[in-house]
Amino acid sequence: MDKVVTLSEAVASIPSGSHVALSGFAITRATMAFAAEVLRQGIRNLTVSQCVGAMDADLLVGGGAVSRILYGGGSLDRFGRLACVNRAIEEGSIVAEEYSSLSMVFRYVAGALGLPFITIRSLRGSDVLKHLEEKAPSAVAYVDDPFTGEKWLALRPLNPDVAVVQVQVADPEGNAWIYGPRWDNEEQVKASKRTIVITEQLVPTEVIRRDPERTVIHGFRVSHVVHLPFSAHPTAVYRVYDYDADHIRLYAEAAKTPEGMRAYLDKYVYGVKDHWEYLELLGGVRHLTKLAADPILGY
Amino acid sequence: MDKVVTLSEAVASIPSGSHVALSGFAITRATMAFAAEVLRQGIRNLTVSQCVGAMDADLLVGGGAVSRILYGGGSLDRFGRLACVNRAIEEGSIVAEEYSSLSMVFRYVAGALGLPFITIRSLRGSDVLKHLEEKAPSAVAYVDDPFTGEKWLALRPLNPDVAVVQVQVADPEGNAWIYGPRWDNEEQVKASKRTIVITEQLVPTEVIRRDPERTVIHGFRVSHVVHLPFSAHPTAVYRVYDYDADHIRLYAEAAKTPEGMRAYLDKYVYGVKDHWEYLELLGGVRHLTKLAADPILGY
Amino acid sequence: MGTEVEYTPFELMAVAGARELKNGEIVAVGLGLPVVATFLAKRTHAPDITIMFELGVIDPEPIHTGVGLADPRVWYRSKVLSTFVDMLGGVLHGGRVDVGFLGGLETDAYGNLNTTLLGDPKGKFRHFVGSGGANDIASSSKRTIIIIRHEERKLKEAVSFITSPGYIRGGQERAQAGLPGGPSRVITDKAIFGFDPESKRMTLLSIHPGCTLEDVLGTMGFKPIVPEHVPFTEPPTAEQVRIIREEIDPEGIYSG
Amino acid sequence: MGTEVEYTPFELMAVAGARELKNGEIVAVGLGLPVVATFLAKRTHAPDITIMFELGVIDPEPIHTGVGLADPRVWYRSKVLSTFVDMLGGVLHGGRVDVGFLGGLETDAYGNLNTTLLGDPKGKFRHFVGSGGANDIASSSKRTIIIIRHEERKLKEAVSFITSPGYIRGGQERAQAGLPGGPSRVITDKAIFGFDPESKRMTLLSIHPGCTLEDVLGTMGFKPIVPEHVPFTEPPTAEQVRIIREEIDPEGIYSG
Repeated sequence: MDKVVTLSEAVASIPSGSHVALSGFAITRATMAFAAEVLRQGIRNLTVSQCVGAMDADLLVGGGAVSRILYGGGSLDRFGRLACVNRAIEEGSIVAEEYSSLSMVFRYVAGALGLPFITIRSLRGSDVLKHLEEKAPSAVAYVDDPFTGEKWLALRPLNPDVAVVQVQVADPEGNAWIYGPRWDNEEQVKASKRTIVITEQLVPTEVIRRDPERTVIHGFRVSHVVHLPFSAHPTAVYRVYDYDADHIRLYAEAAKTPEGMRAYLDKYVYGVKDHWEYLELLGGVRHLTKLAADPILGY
Repeated sequence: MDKVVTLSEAVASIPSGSHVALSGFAITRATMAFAAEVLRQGIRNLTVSQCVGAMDADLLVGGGAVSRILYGGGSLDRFGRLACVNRAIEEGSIVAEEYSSLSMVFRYVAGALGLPFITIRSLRGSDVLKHLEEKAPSAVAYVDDPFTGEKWLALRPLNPDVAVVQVQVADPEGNAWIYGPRWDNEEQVKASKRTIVITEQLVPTEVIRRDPERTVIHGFRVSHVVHLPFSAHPTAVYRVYDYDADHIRLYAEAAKTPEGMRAYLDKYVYGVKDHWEYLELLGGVRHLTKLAADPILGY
Repeated sequence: MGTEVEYTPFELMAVAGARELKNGEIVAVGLGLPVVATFLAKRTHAPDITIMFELGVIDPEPIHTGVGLADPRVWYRSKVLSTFVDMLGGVLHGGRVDVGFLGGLETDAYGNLNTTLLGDPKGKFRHFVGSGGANDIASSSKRTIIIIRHEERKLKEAVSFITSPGYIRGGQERAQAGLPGGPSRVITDKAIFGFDPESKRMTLLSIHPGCTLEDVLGTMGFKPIVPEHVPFTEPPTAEQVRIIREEIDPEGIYSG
Repeated sequence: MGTEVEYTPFELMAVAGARELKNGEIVAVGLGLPVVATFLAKRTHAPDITIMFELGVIDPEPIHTGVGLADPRVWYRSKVLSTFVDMLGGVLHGGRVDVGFLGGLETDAYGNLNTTLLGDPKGKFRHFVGSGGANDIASSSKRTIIIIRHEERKLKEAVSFITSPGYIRGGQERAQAGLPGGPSRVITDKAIFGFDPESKRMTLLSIHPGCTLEDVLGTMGFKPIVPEHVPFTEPPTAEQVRIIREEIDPEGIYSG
């Protein structure tokens, strides 16, 4: 079944108020074109989740589309902090449920495997847990190990409405490959009610059948496939392109103040009609060619 | 670290009474050369586990090396039943803890992830569960979901002493690739205290580094690497060789009676010094060449 | 009426099974006739079915008939090759499987399946295959279809061992055990059965062309519910038979 | 005594960290100096160390310095590229990690680490990075090594937010929370600390060459336990400094 649509069509399938799991990790495979289109379509009141907060979440929060974030902390690595997320937390304009990477992914695992809850050693003795017990009391509980009687922390399964995942290779059904580490992306997809795949390269299903051990997203879980080159820009896509260090620096500087962020959004999100115009604004093919990954290094 | 040893050295590391998880599934990637060497070395009183019983378990039971089997049922597919396992269960000469495929693999998952227990929907309302409650009361229990109060079946984690896994490709450290479906093998390895890798092809670590997304067994979990071609014969190894249908038929016929099985063991296990002699007894290179997999079909 | 189509009983069973599948459904399949039925559905009215084998296989396109799920012939041209946890955990236990398609040694008036043993579990018995993924599939699929030969020893009032639960002893017992779904159809070489919505007892739905009510009831180990009017099962079309014979099971291993 | 070796404070910290690692150990590493220390150990006395990054990376051999764990530069020539569940679940929570190697905004007298916020969590605060895998690593590793700059605002009696637990408020509190292990060392640019076996309070173990006891204590926010005799930290060798400068961090990003 051919599920290939435009980014705009895929984004339009997401109602305001949805819970969206995003595939980014700091400055890599972040759903940047998706986030920009969400802002342009005026979708609001989203819950966003990911194990490690990335630039996609920061852009969405900076554009005012998010009311709740579930994440394990995050940054733009050495480029800076997630300034919009941090500011929103400090001002109390979003609710932040903060986890550790494993406790987030274990919630996805429980959601993926149909487990009623999952036990974990992490969080105990920490203020992260105290915080969760206040902000998300329905997400954590205690359970006795029926074999030893020992008391364990239990986490509630997480089932986002939609996972949005940047991949390197997908077919029109949504069967997809991810090169490099996959962090929480497989579990996000399995836990979510449906998935939107945004792919750098669209291939016939015949290609998928030639190396099926690589297929980490099953087509039947996917509702929309978007074929959109450089859709994670300015973040990196391993083996396809490197992060755009200059643009991330420009963003990190802008995001430090609400005014700077507004100017960034006006120029790079609202100032363009779509992702193609954004790429031209960056400098088009000439600029993007500089980012192409070295085939041996992968960056 | 180079962990390459002979099959005989690897098998000698396993004391009688150990719990061994085996990688076979019916007639594919069964640890046949390993099982034969266990019998030749006179190792006894093993506990054997695998999600779907395979020819390796049947040979070990037929040779009297097993006192307990944990499995989800099994067969030689259309070639016949696991005659030695079935006979031993019917006679009561081994203890059989019988599960379903998922309940076995969930026990490995809990063991792999360090969970104190794992909940499951399977087994409820079945005689499989009644059976387990009698034969393995310490493996199953009930727990209340702390979020909803619903009662769930809980399984105890499984941590075998050693996983023995037939793979297509491994390096001297034990980093390994498995082509084709991997059924429970990844979870067996992660749940076990250590792993013995038996590989059709031994490659430099440099090869592993060129496609690290394929590495499903981490070198640090591996204690011994055995490089032994046709070590799953007569079962299949996807992309390397097909099953030897004539030999499996011969085995299935022999295994139907204790006398037949004794004759089989005397000829093919005790009648040869090692795996190389076994391969010659089969007809050597000339015979094995006929089994080589077609590179497109994989069998 | 058009030309009479010739078919074997197994071909009719496969066609009847295929008709139960809707396009877009996710189907967990055991080996044998269920595979023939599912591939037939996918090549005819339901091209967007997803076919899943428990050991880690999605949507293969085999060109040779395999001896079982472990046979690499069955994995040819798959879209996914992965693991038990991925298939039985993430897909099945995660609640995504619409149809579980199973065979067995015995089934009974409440659609319980036995693949484990015949005889007295506490005394003398013969041990067979066991569960594999069958118990899991019967427990977590949204509905289950059973394909079994129509013989007295295979269709019993109560199976000697419940490997894979149907409605257990009927009524609300399955739901009380915490299980969703349950068997929707039992397809034999003489008839198709459903289940009474209240008692959950097996109910005759249609009789295959060429069989009589007496044939059906006289070769069963229990009495199903029999409604006043029982229609004949729709026979296979020439095209369905051709696809089974030429494309899916050319060696006639399962449907010959 | 041989030739005097010149080194930066960060190089000394990396060398001191490397010395804590034994050959064959499995090390979960956060970014920055812990990476430099671990790669140094692997290239010198501990070649069989396994290096694990939480996002799904084992034993990379980078040739360019990355900006963080998400930077593909850091994954170059890995042996495994997989997932959080594989690394933090199967390796770490499964009990296989010998050493967790962490940095932070603040640590305290009981080795608790804060990477979340500064200020009053219920009032005015500045939010920073949060946990990532740090809480998990601190909770499940057999022991933890902390690397942090020696400043009064970074070494406090009690951190303002426990992101990653050390010994919590000391004594048996960590064990009572159900956590194994705990911090074994805190390495700063002035000294190395351990923890008192009973009270679990930070204890001065050695002072770096060129520093005095007053330097160390005068620039901390709390008073550690100070034994009667405190030796000097062993300085880096010329070869260790060469490997850091030429092979591991040629751009001097972490250790310059």
